[in-house]
Amino acid sequence: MTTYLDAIADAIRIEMRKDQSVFMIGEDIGVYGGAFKLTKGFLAEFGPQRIIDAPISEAAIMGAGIGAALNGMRPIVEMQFMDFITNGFNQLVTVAATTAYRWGIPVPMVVRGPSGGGVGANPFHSRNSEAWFAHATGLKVVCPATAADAKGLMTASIRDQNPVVFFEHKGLYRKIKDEVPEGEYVVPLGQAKVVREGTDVSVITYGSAVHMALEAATMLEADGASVEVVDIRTLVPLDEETILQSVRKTGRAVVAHEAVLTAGFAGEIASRIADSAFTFLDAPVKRVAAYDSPTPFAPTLEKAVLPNAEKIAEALRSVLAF
Amino acid sequence: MTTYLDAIADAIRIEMRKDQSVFMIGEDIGVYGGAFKLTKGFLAEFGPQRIIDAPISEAAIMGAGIGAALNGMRPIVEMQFMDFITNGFNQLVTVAATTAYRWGIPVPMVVRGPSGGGVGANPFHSRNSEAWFAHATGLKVVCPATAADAKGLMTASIRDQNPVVFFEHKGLYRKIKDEVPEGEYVVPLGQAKVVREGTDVSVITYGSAVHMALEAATMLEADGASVEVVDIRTLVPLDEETILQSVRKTGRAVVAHEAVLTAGFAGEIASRIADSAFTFLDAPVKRVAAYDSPTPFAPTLEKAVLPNAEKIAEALRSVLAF
Amino acid sequence: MTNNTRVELLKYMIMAREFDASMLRLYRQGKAFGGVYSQLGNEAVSVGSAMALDPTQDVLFPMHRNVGAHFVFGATIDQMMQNQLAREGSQMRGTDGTGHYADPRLRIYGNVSHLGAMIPVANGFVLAGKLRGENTVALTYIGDGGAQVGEVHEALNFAAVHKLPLVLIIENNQYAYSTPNSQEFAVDQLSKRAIGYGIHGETIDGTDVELVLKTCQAAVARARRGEGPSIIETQTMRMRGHAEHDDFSYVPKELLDEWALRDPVNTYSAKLIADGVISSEEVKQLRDTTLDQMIASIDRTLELPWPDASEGFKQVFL
Amino acid sequence: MTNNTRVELLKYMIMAREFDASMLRLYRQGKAFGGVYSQLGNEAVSVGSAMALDPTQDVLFPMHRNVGAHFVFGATIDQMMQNQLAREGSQMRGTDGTGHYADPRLRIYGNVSHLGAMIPVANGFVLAGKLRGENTVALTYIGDGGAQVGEVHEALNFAAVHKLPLVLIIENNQYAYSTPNSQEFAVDQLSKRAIGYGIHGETIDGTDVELVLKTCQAAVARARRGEGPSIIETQTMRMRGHAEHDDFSYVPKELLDEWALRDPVNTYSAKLIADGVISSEEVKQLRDTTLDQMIASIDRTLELPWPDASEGFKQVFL
Ligand SMILES: Cc1ncc(C[n+]2csc(CCOP(=O)(O)OP(=O)(O)O)c2C)c(N)n1
Ligand SMILES: Cc1ncc(C[n+]2csc(CCOP(=O)(O)OP(=O)(O)O)c2C)c(N)n1
Ligand SMILES: [Mg+2]
Ligand SMILES: [Mg+2]
Repeated sequence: MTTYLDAIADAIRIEMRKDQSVFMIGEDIGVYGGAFKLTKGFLAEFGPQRIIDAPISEAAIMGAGIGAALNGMRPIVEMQFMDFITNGFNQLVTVAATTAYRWGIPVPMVVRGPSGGGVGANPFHSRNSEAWFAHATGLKVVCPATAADAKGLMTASIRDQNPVVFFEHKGLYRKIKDEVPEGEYVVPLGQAKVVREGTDVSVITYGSAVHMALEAATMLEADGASVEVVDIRTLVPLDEETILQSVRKTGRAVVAHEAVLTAGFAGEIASRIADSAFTFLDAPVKRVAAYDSPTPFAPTLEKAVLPNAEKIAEALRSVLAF
Repeated sequence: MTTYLDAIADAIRIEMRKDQSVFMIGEDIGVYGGAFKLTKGFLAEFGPQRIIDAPISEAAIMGAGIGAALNGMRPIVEMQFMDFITNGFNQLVTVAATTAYRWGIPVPMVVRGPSGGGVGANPFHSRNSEAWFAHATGLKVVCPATAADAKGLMTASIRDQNPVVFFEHKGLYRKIKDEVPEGEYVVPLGQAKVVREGTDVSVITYGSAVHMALEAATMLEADGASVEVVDIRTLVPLDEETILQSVRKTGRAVVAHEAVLTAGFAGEIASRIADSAFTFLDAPVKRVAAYDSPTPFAPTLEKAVLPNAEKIAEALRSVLAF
Repeated sequence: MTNNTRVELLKYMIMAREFDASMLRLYRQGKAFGGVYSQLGNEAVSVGSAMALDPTQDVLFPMHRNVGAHFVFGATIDQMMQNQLAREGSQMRGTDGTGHYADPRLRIYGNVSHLGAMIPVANGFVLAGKLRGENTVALTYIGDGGAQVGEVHEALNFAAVHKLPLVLIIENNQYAYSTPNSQEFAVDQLSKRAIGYGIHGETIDGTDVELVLKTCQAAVARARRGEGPSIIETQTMRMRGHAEHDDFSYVPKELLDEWALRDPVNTYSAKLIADGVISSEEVKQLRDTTLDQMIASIDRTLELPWPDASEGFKQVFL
Repeated sequence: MTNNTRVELLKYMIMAREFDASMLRLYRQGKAFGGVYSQLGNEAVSVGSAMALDPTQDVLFPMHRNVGAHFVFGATIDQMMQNQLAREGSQMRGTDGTGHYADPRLRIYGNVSHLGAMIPVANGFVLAGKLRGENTVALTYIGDGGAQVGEVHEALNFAAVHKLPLVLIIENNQYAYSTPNSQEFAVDQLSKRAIGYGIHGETIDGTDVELVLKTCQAAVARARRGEGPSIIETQTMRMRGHAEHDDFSYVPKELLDEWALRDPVNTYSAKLIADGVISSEEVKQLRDTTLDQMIASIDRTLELPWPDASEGFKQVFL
């Protein structure tokens, strides 16, 4: 059993051992081993040429990644918290995302870091911003929910020719442990996974909300309902077919994520269902997401605004009762 | 008959005459009168204290707006092109958007500028990024389609207590002319408008796509179909009720915008329809939007990837044929 | 400098230090909440700089190691404690915590986590004052690490062009999290950045509270006269980890020992005692009283409930 | 400097100028597409700086007024023309135009509209070279206006800390769109920014192509020796509007007259003629031949169709 955090570190370590063009750059990733200790031991193994501690300059760090990728490397750029990606935002959406389209030159870069709430951080250490990057065009967007997927998707992301924004959920880092294949392990980008089979209703979800959905599914068992849970794993590319297959089978869908509701990625999924599985639907497609506010600091408030298993269960019940 | 551009200038001028706390800051808005000449004559009328030319520093400009708003002013911040908002992104989503929630202090600021494509600019002068800000929470988002609405919504935005991101469509600046009420004119934020009544199918849309939708509606007349067009006008706050009323009446919906499809605001609208108007729907909800790519430069390519009246008409026909 | 002022300086530094020590105790007891960022070693900067302002007309944009400045501007211990612990009644109603809070009545505007983000905002605040013919000076801070953020550059240049009344302290405490100065920048003094903006810059000993006060007073006076912004780099040492979870084993022990000799509170107490301004008895008493106040405040604060969940759904818009 | 080099400098400057004049004609005829950004008055900077590089190992990140640098690096007139006019066969297949294109075979990486955005990227390019033990120097540019962008600060500091082989030319052509230097920054020389990063900086006459070349050669040599980045501010005048739609009536006529006397192509032609390196006949011939080449290229390019619409749907991902 490996933690989500160790699984990610493992994937990076394996790729770095294999491929000299892979290197890391970020803040406090060297001596300190990263704010979450994900790169603990990396400096000793790979040296300061490949584990580069940079000044607090997210745009410069992002640009360094892009430029190195243009020059044949495969940089892994760490944002100490994904929230700080807003300081490197222009580099990512303006330069990285458009280069292949315009120049036909690959930008094989992974931008990764801890995102998400539920751990009593604060509004500036808890954002779920994956939808911004899904909407940027030209960026792949990955949100793993399990340790095994985190490893396999990280390997695939490093090997991809395109810029990948890899959202790790900080609440899962040490909470989630599962069986992770040893050695090189690839989960291709763009393949959703049915993580629980069911027949009455589908939850389409990703990231931390996968665990909430699984808990909700267990709750619904008591009601005698059989809930299928689909973890999309990557937002871009999106495996629409697996989503539609599930919904065509169950006829009912709830879409869930931890990010705020409005203009969140649940909207994308729900509309695809409403369009392409319309005739199969026996009930409205419901979304469960965070309340449209910053993620508050105090536990009472944070718990109230974020989604959880109960809220998903409630949506499931309403959809089933329809 | 007033152009869209003049209508916006008019709204700002009137508010500036009335309210000393309103001022403008941006690049080349003074002597030059702005890249699109929207502030032509403003420097002469209001002086350099209220028409402030700033260095090329979108973050500093945005921050200047936020700080001035905290200190009792009502700044209007111009982005020379809305594309450059990516350089002030952190200020907007991290500071402006969260201040009311955390501190309970208003940030009455308007960030405005030309957005959108279709005019042979290039990938960096054509982006439609409204969905990013709708997803940020804490920002109002306005996308007017007509001159009258541009004026009325600008007045409302300037008077609002909250940060408003006001997307002007550069393709409409001089192309669109309509009857604009003289003097002070307010269109409240959060009120959609049925711009064409119809009975068979609804197009829910905003910005430049409103004009495409109206054209498509005329095309559909030939098929004997009666198309209703709803211009939501503001994305945040969203007037869900008017959207749902229309769809409940027609039973069919197409959602259209010029922005790229994936994770665009059409997803938000379509999912709300799929959820709350489910039992009224006689057909899948279709979305028409730009192809998921940067906006290309050459006219042949740009025309191909952007939505237009034909593409909306096609979606309407498919929904009607369902 | 009057004896009164000198005692005040000491008093606020002791408040800052004892508040800090209290947070550390709370952290060890598992009762602190969020990051606990010590300003041990930085008290002279927070206090000396804030004392240079006129709290009736100037404005403070503090950072994460500036609790002393909050106190100078009139924040109460209870207020700080409630915010730190995000309890009911705290200014931010639980939406945020640590030192991020603003209190417009006290002319304090807090910070956000994103380093450097509030400097452009401080500019805007005093720009507004200037437009209205007021003479408000803004005092704000950035670390040796945070000074590398792009927004800091934009803001300093903007302030220089518009001759804004801004005083920026660069708190060079040698480390940015685990990263030493040598990996953050390649110039001997960060205040030299001022040269590139055409503004005033200087580097001073940040452990000497009177020097900090005088240097900031001069900067405030320049700002008030319309001569624009200043950068003051204060040299100190971050005597603890980045936050209390950090054992700072990456900091050489000798470096800490060296700086310990320059402890701003101890050296200033000794100085005031030597100058006959205060007795060592009185210093001890000041410390004890302050500690008692902290303990009482902690007790009161810990008894407060968490803010009601409904607060989470309020005032996204006003 | 050999006579050969001197003639080359002149030749590329004339190419730049005639390309520019051609674009202006096309603009007036309504055949130009997108913004037409003249580099009239800036030829010596583009050409002199690019000539300092070794095009077999170094790399160019040009900006919007650097067509001369493209030519030095081997871009053909047809290539430039096709990109400007976004025709079929152009390198970017119509996805983008103007001077934004990259040609990795020529070691040219283009820019994006967002000013300053490519400087962090240039850093990354040479950082990669450094990691592999190569000795690639990157040359890039920014305007007097663009130098105020936050990313420029982050990139310069980053390059300084990592001692990257980067040469940044700040092309101070007195205006940023309609905004004069005085409203963009408050320091007499933008090269003084270098002081704050602990790197080399100097300001030179940007109308003197040999001075530009020599100054850049020295900067490249420093970079190659591992001594890190340099900032070279070149003083020129933007002799036309921001782009051709702009009548630049905000620029005082006298200022233009003054700078017209320092026209880099004319003064250098005169110098080479005076030095007996080239005859005035030969200069005239060089101009005429270049003009003919431009006209021929325009004719060829305007005959090309627009790129096929299907190109718009390709390679968002590779
Ligand atoms: C833009 C941004 N990047 C990264 C961080 C994470 N972070 C928080 S504090 C810190 C170190 C700050 O060092 P310094 O500026 O020297 O201040 P100090 O803590 O030493 O007082 C870092 C990297 C952040 N808060 N903001
Ligand atoms: C980040 C950003 N903000 C604004 C613009 C719009 N813009 C394009 S060029 C320009 C002026 C540039 O002036 P300068 O940097 O001096 O270069 P010059 O054109 O004078 O050579 C402006 C404001 C931009 N391209 N990028
Ligand atoms: Mg520090
Ligand atoms: Mg210029």
